[in-house]
Amino acid sequence: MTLILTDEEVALADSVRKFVADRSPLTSLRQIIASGEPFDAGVWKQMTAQLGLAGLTIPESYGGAGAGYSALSVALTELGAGLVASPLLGCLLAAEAVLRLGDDTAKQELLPKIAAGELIVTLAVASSAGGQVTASGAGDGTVLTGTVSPVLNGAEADVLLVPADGTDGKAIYLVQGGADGLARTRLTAVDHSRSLARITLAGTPARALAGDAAAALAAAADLANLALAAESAGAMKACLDMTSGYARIRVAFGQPIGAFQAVKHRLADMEKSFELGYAALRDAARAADEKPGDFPVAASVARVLLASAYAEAAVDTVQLHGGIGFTWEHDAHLYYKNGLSNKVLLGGPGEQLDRLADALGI
Amino acid sequence: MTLILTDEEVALADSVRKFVADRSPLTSLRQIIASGEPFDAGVWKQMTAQLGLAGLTIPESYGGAGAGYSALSVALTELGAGLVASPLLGCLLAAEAVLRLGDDTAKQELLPKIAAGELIVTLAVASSAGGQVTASGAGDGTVLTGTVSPVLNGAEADVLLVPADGTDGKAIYLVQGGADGLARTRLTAVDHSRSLARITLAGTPARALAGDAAAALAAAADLANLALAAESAGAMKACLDMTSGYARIRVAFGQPIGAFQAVKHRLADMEKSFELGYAALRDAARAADEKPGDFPVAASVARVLLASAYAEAAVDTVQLHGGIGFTWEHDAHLYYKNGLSNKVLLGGPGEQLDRLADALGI
Amino acid sequence: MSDDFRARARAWLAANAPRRAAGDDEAEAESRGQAAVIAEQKAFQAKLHAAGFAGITWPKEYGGQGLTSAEQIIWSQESAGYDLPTGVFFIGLSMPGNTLVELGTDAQKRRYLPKMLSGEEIWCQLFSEPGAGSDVASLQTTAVRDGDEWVLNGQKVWTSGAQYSDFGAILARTDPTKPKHNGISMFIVDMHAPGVTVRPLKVATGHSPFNEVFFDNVRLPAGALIGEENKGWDAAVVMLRHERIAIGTMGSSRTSPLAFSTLRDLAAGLGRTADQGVRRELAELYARSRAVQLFALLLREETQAGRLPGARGSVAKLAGSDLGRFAGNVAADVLGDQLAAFDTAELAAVSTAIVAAPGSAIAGGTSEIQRNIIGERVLGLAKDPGVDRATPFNQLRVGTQREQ
Amino acid sequence: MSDDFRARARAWLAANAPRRAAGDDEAEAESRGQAAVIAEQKAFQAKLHAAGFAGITWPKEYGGQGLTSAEQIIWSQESAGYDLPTGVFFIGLSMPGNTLVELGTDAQKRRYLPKMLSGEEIWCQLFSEPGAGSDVASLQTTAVRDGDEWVLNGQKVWTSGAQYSDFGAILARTDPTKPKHNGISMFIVDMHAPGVTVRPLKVATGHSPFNEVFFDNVRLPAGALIGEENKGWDAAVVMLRHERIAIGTMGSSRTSPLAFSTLRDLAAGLGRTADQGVRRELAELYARSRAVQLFALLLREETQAGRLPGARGSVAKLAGSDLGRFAGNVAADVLGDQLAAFDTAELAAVSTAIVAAPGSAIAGGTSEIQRNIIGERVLGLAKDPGVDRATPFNQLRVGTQREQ
Repeated sequence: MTLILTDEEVALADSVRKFVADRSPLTSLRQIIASGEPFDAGVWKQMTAQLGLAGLTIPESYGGAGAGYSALSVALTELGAGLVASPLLGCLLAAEAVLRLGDDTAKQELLPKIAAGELIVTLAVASSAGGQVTASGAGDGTVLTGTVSPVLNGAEADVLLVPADGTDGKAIYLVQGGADGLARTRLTAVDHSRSLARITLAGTPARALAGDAAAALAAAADLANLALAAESAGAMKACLDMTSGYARIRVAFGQPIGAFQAVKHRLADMEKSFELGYAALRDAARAADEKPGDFPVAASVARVLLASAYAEAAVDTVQLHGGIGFTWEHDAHLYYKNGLSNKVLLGGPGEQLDRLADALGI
Repeated sequence: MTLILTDEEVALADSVRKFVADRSPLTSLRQIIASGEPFDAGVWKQMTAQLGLAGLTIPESYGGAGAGYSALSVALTELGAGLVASPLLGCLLAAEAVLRLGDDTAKQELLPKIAAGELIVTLAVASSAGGQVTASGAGDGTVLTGTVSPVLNGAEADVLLVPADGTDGKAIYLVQGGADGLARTRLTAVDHSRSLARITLAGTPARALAGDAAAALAAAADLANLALAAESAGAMKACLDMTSGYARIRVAFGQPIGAFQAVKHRLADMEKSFELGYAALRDAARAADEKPGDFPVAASVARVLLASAYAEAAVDTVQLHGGIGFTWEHDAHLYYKNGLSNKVLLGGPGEQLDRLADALGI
Repeated sequence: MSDDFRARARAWLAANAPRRAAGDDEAEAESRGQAAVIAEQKAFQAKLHAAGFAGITWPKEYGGQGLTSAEQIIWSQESAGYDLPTGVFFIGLSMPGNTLVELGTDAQKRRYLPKMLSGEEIWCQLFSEPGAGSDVASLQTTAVRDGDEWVLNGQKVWTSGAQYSDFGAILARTDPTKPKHNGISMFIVDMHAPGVTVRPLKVATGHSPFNEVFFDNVRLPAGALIGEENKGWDAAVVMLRHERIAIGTMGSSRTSPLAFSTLRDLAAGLGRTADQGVRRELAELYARSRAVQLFALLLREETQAGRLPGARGSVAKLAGSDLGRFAGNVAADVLGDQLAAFDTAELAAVSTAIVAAPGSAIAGGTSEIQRNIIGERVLGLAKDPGVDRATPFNQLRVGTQREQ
Repeated sequence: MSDDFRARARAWLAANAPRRAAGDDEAEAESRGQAAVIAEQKAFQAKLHAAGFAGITWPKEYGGQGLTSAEQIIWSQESAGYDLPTGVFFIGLSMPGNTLVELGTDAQKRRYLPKMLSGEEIWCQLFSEPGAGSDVASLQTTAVRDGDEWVLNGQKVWTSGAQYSDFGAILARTDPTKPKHNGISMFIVDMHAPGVTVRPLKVATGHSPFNEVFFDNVRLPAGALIGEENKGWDAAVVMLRHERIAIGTMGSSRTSPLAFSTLRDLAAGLGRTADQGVRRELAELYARSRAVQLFALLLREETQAGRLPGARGSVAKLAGSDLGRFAGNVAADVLGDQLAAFDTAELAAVSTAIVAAPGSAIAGGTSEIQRNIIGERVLGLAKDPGVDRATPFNQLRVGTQREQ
């Protein structure tokens, strides 16, 4: 197990980076903001059909590439650097849950279409403050009642996988996007690149999926940590590059501002935090593929470090650009808001540290 | 209620500062370290008999000065700046507990002698990790069993006030320093200016004091917060002055090192933290005298801020002096160790914040 | 005399002024329309002036009350509990106004000061430029002599109130062959003059609380110079001193969405205050916020006792900015993923406040500049090794230009 | 060839070398006596050399093995699990030794290298001075020519191992009229020569892991110059490069008292791990420690793949120092008042480690210097505005002198 990228991973990173630069530069995020659309459907089609990003971790037998988690983290790092708006994260978590549940019908029904980009599926999970759902009835009469918020792409998803407490304990239920009694309210997201919604279920018909729900949700949470760590690493590197670049050319008091230790040392600390977080990310990505037993701790470590480091780096990016960095036209605020969102999504720093402490047996 | 010092308080500060410079400069702390004595008995005699510092908050009717808590905090700030080793803090807490208990016999017996410096009394309290004591028997047959560690001047105290759980709940018990079954082990203290001990009681005869033990212990804890905040403020200012002074005269790369923003900005942050903490200290000191209902929160705020700020400032003092600051002969390590100890004594940052959260009704 | 003034002030305020409330000036302007807000404020300022509470320390011949700083302090104390609708005059009175009192010609003072006080004319301040930032003195706007007049060209930025101002105090370079501090002059510019273009500047929050202002061959008449030619930096220092005093004594009129009590209530509503970490973070936020308030109070007490805060005002500004950043982190921790997306006004306000927080560490002198001021003027440390104070401005690299 | 070397190394280590353990070199030297430790290490180094594992990449004619960096890497990998008793040779071999291999004359290499490798002679490095600190090139020790020889006067500080070293590599000023970098030379100095005084330097922990060394008219013979006269700074750069590589690849042989596992066990023993805040702090300590280890591993992998870490080694050093400070804060939080005073060896070790922690942010280049290196050499930022690189040394202010 090595931390450095393989040649294939370097090639994948290059092709995703090129795709982002060509098809989804930051100007297109501004178009998405202006249009009010959750993401660019054409870009999503290419990300899935052409680059196969939604199927990287789905086995070939279900139409995916079976390329593994390290490849996925490499792709997500590049997507994160470009703040690419898409329903990828929701789809990844849903696919992971389905894979771990092992419900054959659901696998056949959902995985090939997720991989192909034909179906947007999301996993309706949030922190405990985000509501809860209970199940009642049985068989075809099963219905769900409750609220979950915020849910990744909850307003656009064709299918939602909703964890709920029933009489037999927790299970994951499949709910169609157009089901009766399902209300989906798109919320104002801090991060312009995420579409998030509150979903409210009132006697909504649902189908229970077979399998160990707790294990599936834990696996999805680990993958969320890896994915958010990867996206944050890419975005943090973009902040570091943008700010270092500015510090090299912006002059004040007769010096490039990077000559001043207030700027130089802040950037050096940013570089340090990035390098440490990136090393932890690589370790988590490799563990996911090669040492699954180490994955929960490694993914937690990567997420905890990178979520904080990126959020700090993004504030510093605004600060070190000075006034221009605080304008709407500058990209700094796009990263700042993304950093804030990445830090709290699916559980903030405290909850992440609790999870890590549990995993470490403290 | 004003935060700025009165003329009387300025005069008190001047006289204590002069006393410290004349009678207890840092060289005398080094003599104490070398001798192994807990403090300089001559200095303690002058602090009590001459300056009346042990009786500042003891009413005149019990031989004190009845000068109040703001005056006390002013004096402690100067003693803290000079890292004066003495049993003052233990005596203050013991006197506070006795005053709040209101046990007339104990007041008559202890307070005049504490004020006069004739009796060293301490309050044997520590965090929950420091052990516990139970009481059994009744009347003259009352005995204590258990451990408390670390106890301020526990090895030297003539009398110890020991909180213990008995059949009727918690009470404070008076134990003579030479009592049967009392073992006192002086410990290695991080801070060279404090003498701390483990006390072990094995069927040790004790006398229960009348009064509300919980209220008395809470009052002592509030006073401890004020006292440690005051000492920390003084010591932090000493660090700030010492380090700024060095940054003005030490030259590197052709500049006084204070010209470098890495040094200048660290010192500016230290100045900021000091000013904020000092304002909070003044507020707590005034509240103790004039708005006792606000005192617990105000004292907590001052302690929480100054304990952390001073500990950080002391590390920065070592760091900004470079190699010389890490030598034994330089005074920086004396403050560093004092800062570490002040931060954790009688409960570390987490416990202090819990206490504040409780007081704020969060 | 003072007691009499206090009684008068107290009575007038009770009868005429609204009490403090929570809210947001920006939101108010957006909902009610800016014109309505300005009309109301002009009317209130006129009433305030007529009652004898505007320009308390300014000379009577220029519309002031001719009183002392003792009455000024009394006014501040008595009005502290009110939310006076005079926001659009704040900059003009405290900065260009006070500077004109100190440096203006008799003609300038007679022409401009009375109408500032009576609410007839609104002023703005035009210092910042895209290429200058923290290094204010490297500004590139030029004023070229043409007979008795000057011709102004260039761009200013971060100008509050430019869109409704009648006049502005502007810094422009009048001699580019001198070192940067020595070739600057300060002028009065008519914001309605031909060639002045004001454009709203949208910031990270999506609001536009500032403007960019463009000057294209704007003619400045003979009497427009404030102070001496090429001594504009001295005038700027005077104005920045008044700015620091104004900001330092301003106080906040509304409760911040990042205040301890707001976040505690939100956290409790989400069932998050059972979390020990959340409790500790909120407690620390309380402690830090309280200290910032107490330090401001201490500075005011010292000022009243005759000890001027001087550069320690920078400590207050730095502490406020740092507190904003800390509070934003606490908000993220205590609200968790409920902060990622929302549809309530309370959470929207928290989110906007977090996004706005870095602005306070930039505007009015960045935190880096404040730390330099504290290091040099409070602690007596050496100045940064500067290499540009003696270089002729036209040989200096500025902003992001590769070459001048 | 490589596989053969690996097999030989593995077998020899298994038969001859002790395994890693917890503990503290300082404490070991104090309990067993320094002479005993040195004798044992000299014997082990001799055995190591005889077996063909000392000086792996050094030329055969100077006592080395004449192999490549491939074998060196294999040796590092195979010996990683052992605690080789060769500590007293670490500085000499990695710094003066490697520098002599690169810059020494044939005569110097024949005289000194074989006895370094065989454990007969111990070396130290003499760069730091009380007045120089981070600005190493402002050193004031002088070497004045006297015929073919030089006369050395001055003081060095922070010299590890000076008390048992036979030789040292020293920097001294040979031309004070040149700018500071251009008037320095590097010499070999016999630590037993008349006029050399070594004094232990007691640090904050109460231990004396370093020395001060005084030179009073010490005569350096003709062959003592390393490299060229007045080109000593170039030689120093070579040696500092070797130092960074040595420190970067060193790894720690013992478990730190501030390590996650140590603090967790102590906290659990005190019943403190029920506290949610303590749990979170320990978890964060684990995360940060793990990242520091992983980054070192990543750098090693990159090096093995042919990508040299360069100045990113400074990231590793900075991260390690920062971790030490963070771990000290965690220790204070999780141990609470039990850290204020103690009588157990475990708590004493934690306390000593906390007191020692700032040392790692100073020794071997302060964290401030590391941040400058990272900013300038990794991120390509402009150098600090320096004014002293062209000034003749004897016109420069140095240390805490008011005037030169």
